[in-house]
Amino acid sequence: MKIVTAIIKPFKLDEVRDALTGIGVHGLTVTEVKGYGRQKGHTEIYRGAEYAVSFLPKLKIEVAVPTSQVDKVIDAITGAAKTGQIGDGKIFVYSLDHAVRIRTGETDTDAL
Amino acid sequence: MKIVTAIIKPFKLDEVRDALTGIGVHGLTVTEVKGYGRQKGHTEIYRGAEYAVSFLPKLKIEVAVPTSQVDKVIDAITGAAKTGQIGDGKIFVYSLDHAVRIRTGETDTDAL
Amino acid sequence: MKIVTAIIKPFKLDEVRDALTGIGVHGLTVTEVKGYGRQKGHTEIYRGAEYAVSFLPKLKIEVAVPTSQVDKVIDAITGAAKTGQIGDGKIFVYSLDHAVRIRTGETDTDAL
Amino acid sequence: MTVSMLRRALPALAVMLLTAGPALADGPTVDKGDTAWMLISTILVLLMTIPGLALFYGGLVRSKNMLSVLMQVFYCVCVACVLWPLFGYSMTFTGDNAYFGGFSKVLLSGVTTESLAGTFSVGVAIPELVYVAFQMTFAAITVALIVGAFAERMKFAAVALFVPLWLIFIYFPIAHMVWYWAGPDAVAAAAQAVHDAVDETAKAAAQAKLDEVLADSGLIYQFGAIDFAGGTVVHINAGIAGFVSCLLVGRRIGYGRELMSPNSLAMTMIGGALLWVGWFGFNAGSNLESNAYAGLALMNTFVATAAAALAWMFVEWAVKGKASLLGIVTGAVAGLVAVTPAAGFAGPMGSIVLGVIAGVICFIFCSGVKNALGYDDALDVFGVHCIGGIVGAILTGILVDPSLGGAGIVDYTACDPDGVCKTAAYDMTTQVWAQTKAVLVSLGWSGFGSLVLLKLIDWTVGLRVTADKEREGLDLVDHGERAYNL
Amino acid sequence: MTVSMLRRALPALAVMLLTAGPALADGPTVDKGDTAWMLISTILVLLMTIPGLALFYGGLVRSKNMLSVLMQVFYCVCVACVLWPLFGYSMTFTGDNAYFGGFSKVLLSGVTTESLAGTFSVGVAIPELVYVAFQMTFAAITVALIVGAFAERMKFAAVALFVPLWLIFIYFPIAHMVWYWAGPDAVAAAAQAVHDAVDETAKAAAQAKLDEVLADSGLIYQFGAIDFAGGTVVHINAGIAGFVSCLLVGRRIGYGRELMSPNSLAMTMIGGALLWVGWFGFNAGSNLESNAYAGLALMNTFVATAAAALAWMFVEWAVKGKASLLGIVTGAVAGLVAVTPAAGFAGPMGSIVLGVIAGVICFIFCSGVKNALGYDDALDVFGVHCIGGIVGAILTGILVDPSLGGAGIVDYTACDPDGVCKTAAYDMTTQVWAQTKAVLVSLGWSGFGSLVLLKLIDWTVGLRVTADKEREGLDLVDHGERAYNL
Amino acid sequence: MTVSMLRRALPALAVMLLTAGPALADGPTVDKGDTAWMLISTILVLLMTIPGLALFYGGLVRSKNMLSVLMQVFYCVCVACVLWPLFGYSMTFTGDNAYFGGFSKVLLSGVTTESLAGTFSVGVAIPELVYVAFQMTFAAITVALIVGAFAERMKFAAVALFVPLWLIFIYFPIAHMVWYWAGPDAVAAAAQAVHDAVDETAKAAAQAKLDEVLADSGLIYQFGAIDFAGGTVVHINAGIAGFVSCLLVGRRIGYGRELMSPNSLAMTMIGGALLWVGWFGFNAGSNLESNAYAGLALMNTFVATAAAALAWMFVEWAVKGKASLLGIVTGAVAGLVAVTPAAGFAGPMGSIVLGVIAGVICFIFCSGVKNALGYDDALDVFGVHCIGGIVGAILTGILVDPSLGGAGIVDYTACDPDGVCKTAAYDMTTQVWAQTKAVLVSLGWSGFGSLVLLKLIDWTVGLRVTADKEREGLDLVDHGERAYNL
Ligand SMILES: Nc1ncnc2c1ncn2[C@@H]1O[C@H](COP(=O)(O)OP(=O)(O)O)[C@@H](O)[C@H]1O
Ligand SMILES: Nc1ncnc2c1ncn2[C@@H]1O[C@H](COP(=O)(O)OP(=O)(O)O)[C@@H](O)[C@H]1O
Ligand SMILES: Nc1ncnc2c1ncn2[C@@H]1O[C@H](COP(=O)(O)OP(=O)(O)O)[C@@H](O)[C@H]1O
Repeated sequence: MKIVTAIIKPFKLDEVRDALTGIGVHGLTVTEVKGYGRQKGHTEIYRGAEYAVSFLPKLKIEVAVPTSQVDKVIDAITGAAKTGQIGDGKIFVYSLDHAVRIRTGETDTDAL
Repeated sequence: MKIVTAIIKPFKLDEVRDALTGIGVHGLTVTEVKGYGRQKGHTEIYRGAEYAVSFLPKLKIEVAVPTSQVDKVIDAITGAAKTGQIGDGKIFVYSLDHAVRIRTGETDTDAL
Repeated sequence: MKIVTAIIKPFKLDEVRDALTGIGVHGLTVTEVKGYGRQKGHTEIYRGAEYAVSFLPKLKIEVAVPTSQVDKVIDAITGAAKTGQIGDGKIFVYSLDHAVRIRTGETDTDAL
Repeated sequence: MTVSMLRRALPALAVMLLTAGPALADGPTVDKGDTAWMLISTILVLLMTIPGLALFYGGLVRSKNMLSVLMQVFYCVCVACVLWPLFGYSMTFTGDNAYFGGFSKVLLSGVTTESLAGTFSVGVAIPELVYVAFQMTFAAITVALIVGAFAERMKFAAVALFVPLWLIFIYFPIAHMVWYWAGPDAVAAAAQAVHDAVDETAKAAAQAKLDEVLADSGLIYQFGAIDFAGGTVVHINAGIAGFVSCLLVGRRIGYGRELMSPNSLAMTMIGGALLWVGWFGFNAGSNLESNAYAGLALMNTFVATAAAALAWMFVEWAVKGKASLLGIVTGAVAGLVAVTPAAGFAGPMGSIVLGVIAGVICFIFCSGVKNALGYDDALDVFGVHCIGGIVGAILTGILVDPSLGGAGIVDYTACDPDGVCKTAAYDMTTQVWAQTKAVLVSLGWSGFGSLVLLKLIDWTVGLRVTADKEREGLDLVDHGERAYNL
Repeated sequence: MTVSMLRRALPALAVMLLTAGPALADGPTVDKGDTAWMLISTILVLLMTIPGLALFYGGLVRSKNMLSVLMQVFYCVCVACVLWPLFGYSMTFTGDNAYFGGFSKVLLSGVTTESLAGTFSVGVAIPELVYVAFQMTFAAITVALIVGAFAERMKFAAVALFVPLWLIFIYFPIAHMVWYWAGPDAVAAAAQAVHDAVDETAKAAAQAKLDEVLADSGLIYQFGAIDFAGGTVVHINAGIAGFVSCLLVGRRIGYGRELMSPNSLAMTMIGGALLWVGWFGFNAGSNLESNAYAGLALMNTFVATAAAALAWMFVEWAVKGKASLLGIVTGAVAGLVAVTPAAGFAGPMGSIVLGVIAGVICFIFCSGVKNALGYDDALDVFGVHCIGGIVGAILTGILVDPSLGGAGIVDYTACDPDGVCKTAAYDMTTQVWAQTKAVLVSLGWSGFGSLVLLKLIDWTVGLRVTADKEREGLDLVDHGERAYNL
Repeated sequence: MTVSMLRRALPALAVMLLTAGPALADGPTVDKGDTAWMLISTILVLLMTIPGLALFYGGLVRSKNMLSVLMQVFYCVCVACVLWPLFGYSMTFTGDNAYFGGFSKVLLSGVTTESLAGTFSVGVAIPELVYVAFQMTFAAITVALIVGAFAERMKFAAVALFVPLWLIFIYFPIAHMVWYWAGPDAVAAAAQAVHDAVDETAKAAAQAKLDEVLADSGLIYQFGAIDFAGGTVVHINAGIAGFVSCLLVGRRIGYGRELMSPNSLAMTMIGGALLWVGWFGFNAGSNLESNAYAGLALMNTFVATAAAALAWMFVEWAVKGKASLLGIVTGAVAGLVAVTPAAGFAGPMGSIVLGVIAGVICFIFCSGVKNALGYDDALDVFGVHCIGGIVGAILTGILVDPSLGGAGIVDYTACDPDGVCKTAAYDMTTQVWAQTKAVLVSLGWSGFGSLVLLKLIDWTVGLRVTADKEREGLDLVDHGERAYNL
């Protein structure tokens, strides 16, 4: 099993979710994060104080899937999250040793 | 070493924490996340606009432990977080290559 | 490739970011988390209700880097995030199987 | 009851008076300054309720229940503002018997732009419509106060039923008992007639008439109890109803174990401050006239509140090690509650003392007694409003004493033909006993009545949401909304 | 137009009157109670706009656009408060023709601490400066209402241009058409002169003069339409402008697909409550005097609002399965809008009926019609203000009927020398038709005028931000700030 | 000092006057309209402080310090409301010498529902209790203003000590110096006596008496400086104290390097709007009467504020590229500050000019000068209140000029027996110099006095929390609470 983690632009969430359910992935977990990268931030001005804010709001999506599905998932996310502009984000894939569904105690791919 | 990650229902946090300290785990990190899965969401209505909200508030708990403790940790979390109803969440286990305690520079299991 | 994850004190973010850009790391992702560990929490009192709060605000920093850079990154984070007091946090290192830049489709180290 | 007449009550329409001295001969006068003051006082009491009370309460619950509290308070206001003109005003402020009013002004019949309501000065009136609106806001805030006790777990359907029922069976009767009387002009005119009577027979007839006028009043009024702006009717009344309801609905899941953090103490502070601001309409507006007594009530409402706030703050600092914002604000509200019955009766120095006492006692109740007894009065309706109200009611009986800087009690049976009245003789024991009886009757009626109403609702629609729903939060479950999307 | 004179309009300076009965002989009187009431009413209308309206609107948008809405409302207030004394007051409240005013009071020339403005009672005036300020706040809130329609996507530069232009070309003329007339003292004096004329020639001359005085008024005023506090001028006017603007600027990206969650319904509730609180200044203040009619307007503004709020709430509960806070608050605002033209004309029972009708109709528009037609009126400016305003305007023509408990319409051509005037004969068809014409003229002028202004702005600076900027949010893009850092 | 008498000061009790013309012969008159206006003005100043100022400030700090700011402002109000009746009123408004008052009214002795306070019109008074309360709110907000300068780092224990000390040693004396005088009735009666004196001896005696009456006033009052509502006493006074305190307590950790994002600009906007709303009580209330001059102050407070807000906004837009909400709101506050001394003296057009100047100058101070000098005046108490106050104080001396549309200065030594007084001759140089001296004395006394008090506190309990605690935030460290749990 693998965990596919994607950092995406927040307004792309619904499209990515739809793409994933389209390929049969019915579970995922989303975290609000701030990203720092090539994408330029903005400037905030509060009276005299001016600051360049370089952390931008992003969403992190985590999907646990059987290894066999990883490529399909990557394609689905890439397809849905891409705008072609700097800051579209990254996908990171890790190995997952073990998974458990708390409710039932089912493990590994049964738990996803 | 392993990292045990659990997605749980928010109101179960205190019980899970107590279960973990009960088996001698004294460190963990919690993140507020939104989960999408089998558990049905709710509908929000704002004047004319009606939306089915399918992302539900969950907590993600991360615990780094020596590999030997993984099963005890899984049991503790499962025991404490289970309500038996859909949406109780998942546990994911990853391998951890390396750990460092910033304060002291201690590494690996000493760092946990 | 590896993912270096660090749990740090929130006010150390800017220093850590600067240390990382100093060694040529130009991308990272930050999440607000709550940490439970040795560091003592505080007590909140609301009229008659008194509670010991043991979860403290922390930031989680995730940096994906080529394996060769891991030690430099750990040193940079440790150097910048250390105050020498309990609660400075931890660094966890995982293996990363795969990385993709959504915008371009570049993979692995090219994607970082 | 030949005893003192009280400043706080609804005088009957003064136009009925045709005899009496110059102040009354031509009917009462209406001053536009009084009208302006009463218009704005009415508006201030609304401000005090929404957004004031709503925020004071709303900020204290967990974010998942924030909107339910705001909603319930808003709903209380709307229900009161519809029931009041339909029949509430009539049931409260027309004569019938000592326990509840009549139906002669149902649908505001007879209340026009011409009709007047008396004040507490002989021969001075305000437009009755303004009086109706002013009193309406009191009904609204009183029922809204109760909401804090059963917050975070009562079904909205149950609340929706409870609010109108409580107004009808508890509030209207109690307000009638405390505030209904014939009014200064009627009393003064009847007393004047006794004085003017030329022979024995006439005197006896006039005396009988005077006794009748005096008897045309509510039960608690007849005790001789004084209550400037509603310590009994509003605070003790709502406070005990809250207490009963939190016992019946039961404790919140996790109460005492989980941290139930206020979602926004900033909102609570806004609410607390607006309560203070609006309370001037409540207290100084209860004078019904824009004169120095309104100024006295204003001043007392400033100083008692500030003193109670500081008292709570310093005691908390000493006892708990930290002075909290919630503490200073709650102390201020305790002071406001306590000074409500005393506002136009005590002197400013007496009010400072009153504030300090109320701040300390309410602190003890909310921090100590409540935990010891283990009831879950979520937002301290009992500890602040009922206890603060009782402290205020009893101490008002003492602080009104002119020898303690109090204003004394007007005796409307002893007015000269110009409408200037004497102050009644004051006896502390008598007065404190009258106050105590008023407290006991309110506690009994409202406590028992609320119990019956809640039991009825429990048997029909049920009081409480299921545990699952309580965990999810009332906002989503009952109202389909979330408070914050930041 | 020998027909009825209306309570709501600017009387000319009464000092010009030297003939007539006692009420007028010495010039009008100024009562400090009236002045106090109008000072506070003016302040209340500001409160209603900022923070009231700003929060009501601001809480409903997504958090990334929160500040832009607050900013736009604040900006509207500031622009109105500068343009009004410079020339707005003159353009609205001096005579010229039936469509727009003149320039004789530009830079407030002639408006001093000595000059007076008449009320709706013969011989009663208030300081003109207070009247100027009171009316200024009406201009401010009206233009601010429009902001809700194009929220979350209009460029600030476009808003910055639109606001002054709309005030100049739409608001000042419409306010002139509805509210400008010669005033009660002028009309009463001219009518008295007709009555006093000794021979035929004198009578004819006096009659000609009276006709001239009556003709010195705005177009809609001449229709005989009544509008106590600005249903036409404020709500229909702003509502249709909002409708046009949301069509022109187009739908928000994601409208209908994405959940655009209100960032804080708590803020919306604060705003809604402050709208209610401040609206008393608007409605009861529009009486210009602190008397029983202000009390009537106060009472109506309470009961219609409460009734509309409950109506919306219960209908929503029945139809959607849940009673929402946003629903009850929006219902309250719908009630406030609808009772605005009726406030001093309807009776309290009529106002309850009016509230229920307005609550239900506005619910249907906001929940049904809007979705069916698919326009993106972001904060329901059209559904609440335009529709509610139309319901109120038409029903005012019915509820003013004395036989329905209404106050009737004063006929200033039939006043006795003491300034007491008769009520005009009432005919429902005539009145409803007059109301309808007023509605149509407002819809036409404001709808068409707004279209032209917005097109002009679109061709010059452009109306809408780019898609990228809209996604990032106006707060950062236009103002460089973020609403929350919690 | 035979020069002009000023509108703004406490007149002594008018009952002492037994000689003089009709206006004075029977003692002063009390109008219920005036009383109503002053009651509500007092309430408005409280609204302006809590929640107004508290939110304006609170929204601007980081969320970890939000409650500490709210708490400090609330605490200031409570302390002022207890000290004022105890001895503050006496120390400010009884005669003793030119620098500080006496103790004859300690514990409000002699202040009853019978006692009166004069206004600025000969023969017109209000209940003294209302005056006491009104002035009390001024003490409360002034000391609360300082809090913004040392926000986010001062120990609460230090604040708790500083507030009462500053009131006693700085505020009461300065308020005495600026506002204490014998009152219009005393001056007019003494001048009348000079006029009525039949022979040389009598005239000399009467003149001596008049000189004595005129000399019975505070130092700055004797300069002939004018200050309608407290530009000097409130804003310059608090502003310079803030400046000194931010220098002494030092910069916040990370100041200039880290982004210290306002936790909620929405709260700041609510606060700013409520400041505006409440400021009418402050400025127009300072007229003490409900008449056309209150209307003038109302109007000026609208237009100067709006003009300053727009000035700041457009300058910021031009200079920084974006028009921010914080900018327009801060500009509005700068306008409010600047128009405070001018409110009843300038004309509306003059006030617009004043607003524009104040908006631009304060922008330069807050955006440029502060950064250049590097002091950490966290919430710009100095840049807005002290600088805005100085701009207003000086320009008031110019804009009062009747030839510039100003109201002129009343000369109470030249009143006719009906109480109508002449306007004093106006000389710009004299007046501006008087204003300048007033500014300098305030800056000196408050600046130096605050320095001494803060040093004393630093040596005893210490001014500043430790670095660790500052990082954790004052809310948890000092108050044991968190602002938000959303
Ligand atoms: N080395 C990295 N480790 C972790 N997260 C990264 C890294 N580089 C970029 N990111 C995340 O990806 C987001 C997008 O990266 P950015 O460089 O702005 O654009 P792009 O994805 O188009 O190359 C960043 O905001 C950050 O959250
Ligand atoms: N494939 C997955 N990858 C990551 N997270 C998942 C996945 N499936 C479920 N989750 C998380 O687990 C939570 C619970 O899952 P759900 O299907 O609702 O119920 P259950 O755990 O009872 O099967 C979800 O809300 C989501 O946060
Ligand atoms: N076993 C663990 N697994 C995951 N996170 C941990 C673990 N132990 C500690 N942490 C995280 O590290 C933070 C700091 O740990 P703590 O024990 O307080 O101090 P220190 O890092 O100085 O040992 C905690 O707040 C928590 O977020």
